[in-house]
Amino acid sequence: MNSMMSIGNLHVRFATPFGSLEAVRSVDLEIPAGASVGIVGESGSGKTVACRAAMGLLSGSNVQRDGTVVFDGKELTAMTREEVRNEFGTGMAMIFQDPMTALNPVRRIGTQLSESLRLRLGMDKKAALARSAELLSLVRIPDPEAMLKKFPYQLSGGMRQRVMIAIAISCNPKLLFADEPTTALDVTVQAQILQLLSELRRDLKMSMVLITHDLGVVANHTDFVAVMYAGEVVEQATTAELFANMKMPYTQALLNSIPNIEMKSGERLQVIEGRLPNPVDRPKGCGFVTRCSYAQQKCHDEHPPLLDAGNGHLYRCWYPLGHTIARKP
Amino acid sequence: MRGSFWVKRLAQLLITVFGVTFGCSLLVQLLPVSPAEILLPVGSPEERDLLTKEIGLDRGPIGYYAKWLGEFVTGDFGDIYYSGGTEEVSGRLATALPRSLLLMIYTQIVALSIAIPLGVWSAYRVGRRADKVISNTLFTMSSIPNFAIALVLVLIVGVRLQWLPTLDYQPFSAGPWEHAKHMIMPVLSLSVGLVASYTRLLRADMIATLREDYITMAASKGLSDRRVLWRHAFRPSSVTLFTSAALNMGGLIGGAIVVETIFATYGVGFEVFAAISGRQYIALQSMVAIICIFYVLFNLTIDVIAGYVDPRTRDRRINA
Amino acid sequence: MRKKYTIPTYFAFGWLGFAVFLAVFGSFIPIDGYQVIHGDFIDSPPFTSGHWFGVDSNGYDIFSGIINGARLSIFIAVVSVGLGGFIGSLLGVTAAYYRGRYDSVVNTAFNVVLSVPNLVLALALVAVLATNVDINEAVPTWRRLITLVMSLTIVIIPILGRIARAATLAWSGREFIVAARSMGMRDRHIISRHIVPNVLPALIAVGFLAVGVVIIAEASLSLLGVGIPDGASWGGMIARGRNDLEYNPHALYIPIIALAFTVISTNHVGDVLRGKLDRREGRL
Amino acid sequence: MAGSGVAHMRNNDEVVLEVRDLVVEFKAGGGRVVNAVSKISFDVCRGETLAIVGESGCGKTTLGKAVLQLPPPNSGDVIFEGTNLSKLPKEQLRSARTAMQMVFQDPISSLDPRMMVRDLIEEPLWVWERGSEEERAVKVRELLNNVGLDPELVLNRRSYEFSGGQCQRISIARSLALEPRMLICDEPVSALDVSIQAQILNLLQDMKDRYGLTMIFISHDLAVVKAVSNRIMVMYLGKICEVGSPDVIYSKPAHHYTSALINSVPIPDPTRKRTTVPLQGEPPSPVAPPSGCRFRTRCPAATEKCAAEEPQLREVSPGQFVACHHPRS
Repeated sequence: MNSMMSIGNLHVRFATPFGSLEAVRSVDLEIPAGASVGIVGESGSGKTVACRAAMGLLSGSNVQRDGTVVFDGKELTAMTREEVRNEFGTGMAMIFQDPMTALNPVRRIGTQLSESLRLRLGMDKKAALARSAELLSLVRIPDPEAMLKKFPYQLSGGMRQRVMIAIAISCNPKLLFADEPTTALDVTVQAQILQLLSELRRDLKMSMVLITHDLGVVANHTDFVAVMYAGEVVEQATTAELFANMKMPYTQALLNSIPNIEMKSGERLQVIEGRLPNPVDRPKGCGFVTRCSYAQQKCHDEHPPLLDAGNGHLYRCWYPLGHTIARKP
Repeated sequence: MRGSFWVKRLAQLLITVFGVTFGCSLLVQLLPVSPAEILLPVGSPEERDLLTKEIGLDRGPIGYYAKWLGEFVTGDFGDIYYSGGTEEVSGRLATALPRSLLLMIYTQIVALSIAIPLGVWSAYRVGRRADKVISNTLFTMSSIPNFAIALVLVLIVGVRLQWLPTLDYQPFSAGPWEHAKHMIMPVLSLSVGLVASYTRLLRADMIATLREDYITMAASKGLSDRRVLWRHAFRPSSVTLFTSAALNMGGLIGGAIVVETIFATYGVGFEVFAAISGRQYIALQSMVAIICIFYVLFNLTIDVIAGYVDPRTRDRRINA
Repeated sequence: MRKKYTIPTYFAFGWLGFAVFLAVFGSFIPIDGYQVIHGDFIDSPPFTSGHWFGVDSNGYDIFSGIINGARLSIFIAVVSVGLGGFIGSLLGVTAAYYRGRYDSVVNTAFNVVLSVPNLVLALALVAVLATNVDINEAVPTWRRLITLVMSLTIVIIPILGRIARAATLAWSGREFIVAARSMGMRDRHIISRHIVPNVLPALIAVGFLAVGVVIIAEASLSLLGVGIPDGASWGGMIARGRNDLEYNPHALYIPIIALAFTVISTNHVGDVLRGKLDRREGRL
Repeated sequence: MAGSGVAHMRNNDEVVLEVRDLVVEFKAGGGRVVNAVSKISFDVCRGETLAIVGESGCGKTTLGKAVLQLPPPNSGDVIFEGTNLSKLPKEQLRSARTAMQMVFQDPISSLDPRMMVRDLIEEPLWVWERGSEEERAVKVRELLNNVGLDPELVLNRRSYEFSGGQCQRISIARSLALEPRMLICDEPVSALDVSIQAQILNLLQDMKDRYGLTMIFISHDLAVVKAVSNRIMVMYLGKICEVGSPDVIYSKPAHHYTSALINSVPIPDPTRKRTTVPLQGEPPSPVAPPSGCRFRTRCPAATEKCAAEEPQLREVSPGQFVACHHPRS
């Protein structure tokens, strides 16, 4: 399989008044061409920062990025800002969690949508607007001509998310980052948007990175999954393999703690006690050690490396599930 | 539905004008002595009675106000009384108002054309040395009262260097350079503080806007920084700036009293001051009414501008 | 974790502390009164021995003038901001909490007063309030002082009142207010326990800015000749220094510097407080 | 659906809360009215947990607050333990409210940031002058222990020093201080991280058992609701769609909207892909709701009758009530 993007040993540090905060540490990720890769994690796990850093969208004097990112055969980390910018839109595109804040409130939908067509693809105004209307119907917006003249605040959440998708795919990107694209939406609308994304990906032959906290979304819409915890990838496999053969206690705890529509009513939920470790002052061993019910002394003392369970299933645990070890009482 | 907003807004503003002028007329009533006595300190009791009737002071607070209002709306702004005779307020305003308007317009143009690029740029470079230098300098400038700048300018540019005249006003018809020579120092004195406060407002709003997702979205479309700043970030950040600029216009028309006095520009502010110190309360009432009407007009302009700059406010109006 | 103050902040606090010290204890400093005429030293430049800041063309010592001016300027500013802030926030907080007709009346009143430029309002109020029954008799100094403070208080009321109203509107939308209501708390307790403590920091920050506004307004009034009689405040000194620009510029710029330092310091302190507040609220 | 009707009312001795024909409307400017809650009736029995489920904008939060008279509804009766709250004078309402308390969605906004935890929890006791100062201090410690927080560590800290989950625990402790008989939980976990949600849900269950509470649980998340409730009421655009026990509702939903909601929830199992087509469109505006059944514009089974006539709630199987002209069989 061709690689669309390959992220190697990515670190992101933020300088804060409280010290250096390492939001992403040593992330390696392969995004095969045409595939859909899910990145799962709680808030603060570094999933969004990792993706924005990979794209080169993090700027500011307090951000430090290390590692290599190769996109479509070009090494982004060795390019100037200007060169990276030329990859945006036509190469990489992004959609955001909250469609309320990700569309410019003071500009018409038509202007926002045709802007990149004109600037990136060199279309004239008329052609760009015509193409914009086509894009809007591609994302199933009824009456696209009227939509072009509207402002974002006049649309419902689902419609805004569709507009944002239309903007993201307007220059035929090869890789789409979708950062929690449905979290702000109602369940029935969420299902529509996820289905739309899957269809667009198939029709336009895009690769996609789907960032989410919802294992349910990942299960149905991705080919590969990477689970992130405290800035690290802790488990990574094909979606089928991951759900069939979980290695990482965290992944399983996450799965079990989510209320499931198929559980019996009144059934008690399994709980992950505690919280994410303080990102400024991380424990020296495994990041999950204080919350893990299988934790041993070794987990406190030594940071586990990424291990391979075969067929590309990677995990970061000294005592993976299936390993015979007494569960802590 | 939009119509109903404007009707409501207009009513609000009319209430403001009414409140200000009625408050003014109440102040006249509150004086421990009759204004007639103040205006004609050497007149006979008969002359004073006549004046009391002429002004309408014998009609009680409401009657007096009604009479004043009736005359005001027909363009009769009352008279200024001297020991030797009277002068129409409208005549004085006819000379003073254009001066004040020009002073205000020049000041705003100077202040905004410096503040906008400065604010955008320092927000873009937020936290870096250039931003810190700009912010600190402006902060200091914003704290220095305009009369202090005016006096220092007079001292250095006018008295020591003798580059510019320190007094008087020349209309544009006397030649552009003559006009400009008399305007430069008053405009500078007034605009220094405004540059500082406008830049700070714009910088703060720009910094907030630059953190928004839609700016990252614009950047992820592959647009240049310049385009992102000016096309995407500036407009949504500028509502507070323009609102504040419009609100300042009223203040600049009547409130530049000290600067107008120092440079003998004799605009509306000076006339107001002259009316107060000469105890011309009736003239004062009309002048304050004029200032207030300008304030109200600028307020309406803000609404129009805000609706253009940020379309969301139009919708809020419908739901107001 | 607390961010340390920067040098300008220490300077601002230092200057304000010094000015307040002068205002309170100035009369105990063993130097001549500000109205003593030093005939031999007329127009002496700064750093003349015995007259650090020089002497103006009337023979008044500028240093003792500055000390006396500090007392007047700071007294006027603190009293009118305190009083105006109290009345304004009382109106603003209750209006925003109870809403309805009362709120629209208060808000309209604020708008009416704000639509008149500050200085025009203060001038007009001073002129009317300081008029005597016998117009030829001079108004006593104490009455002019009270008049001045009252006028500036009225100028401050809507400025701080509006801030209090806006802050209250924002806080009363929070769910802890609904929670307090649902536990059966009385309105006056909700205001005193939940609204006021949250609104107060913002008001104090803006209050510092208002002190600057009042000091400048008082100086402007003095420049126009309607401030404290005898030109005893900083504004009065500036007004007197203006008459003799050419030969005695220090009589003008020394009081200007004192005034500017004070205003910069109050603005800076207000700004620092607001910044701290924003950071704290940013965490919420 | 969206129908009215009272067929589901139980009228037995166990009913603690009875709500009849409740209407809440807001002015929207221009003389328009938002129909947030339109003639809703329901009852809650002692010890029961009633879940109110619906998408954003369906009026569920407004309904919850209207029960507490915050603000009072435009019309309709709220009868709690035999007292009609809507008709009580202000002072009596103030004391009647203490028997019902509320837990809010945003745990941070629901705690005053200036107050220490000690004062936050003591406040309701202070308002009603319950006990001496020492007794109150003891009670505060007991409440904190009960919600799983260590009093020594939290008493003298303020809300912004805590995470969302901890704030929600504090908020729950405060709502229990007056020993209410009913707890209204408005989306208590939707602002929390996935791994924390389960902790809070379990805590609420524990508190319910310990204090013998009757609960109204408002949520948009069907999976969450299933775990905690005895009875479910599905709302759409200010009206009731369906009422019944969780097992019945999830296994054979009679209303088309309920069924669409259930089918929209992603299942975390890649081997079982959803086959059903997601519901089309988004809810119409509550300013101008559709005539007849309010769901008809998105309903796959809508007929002319649905536009003409508003369906009434009727029993389709024992204990399952639905407001639909053409229920699923």
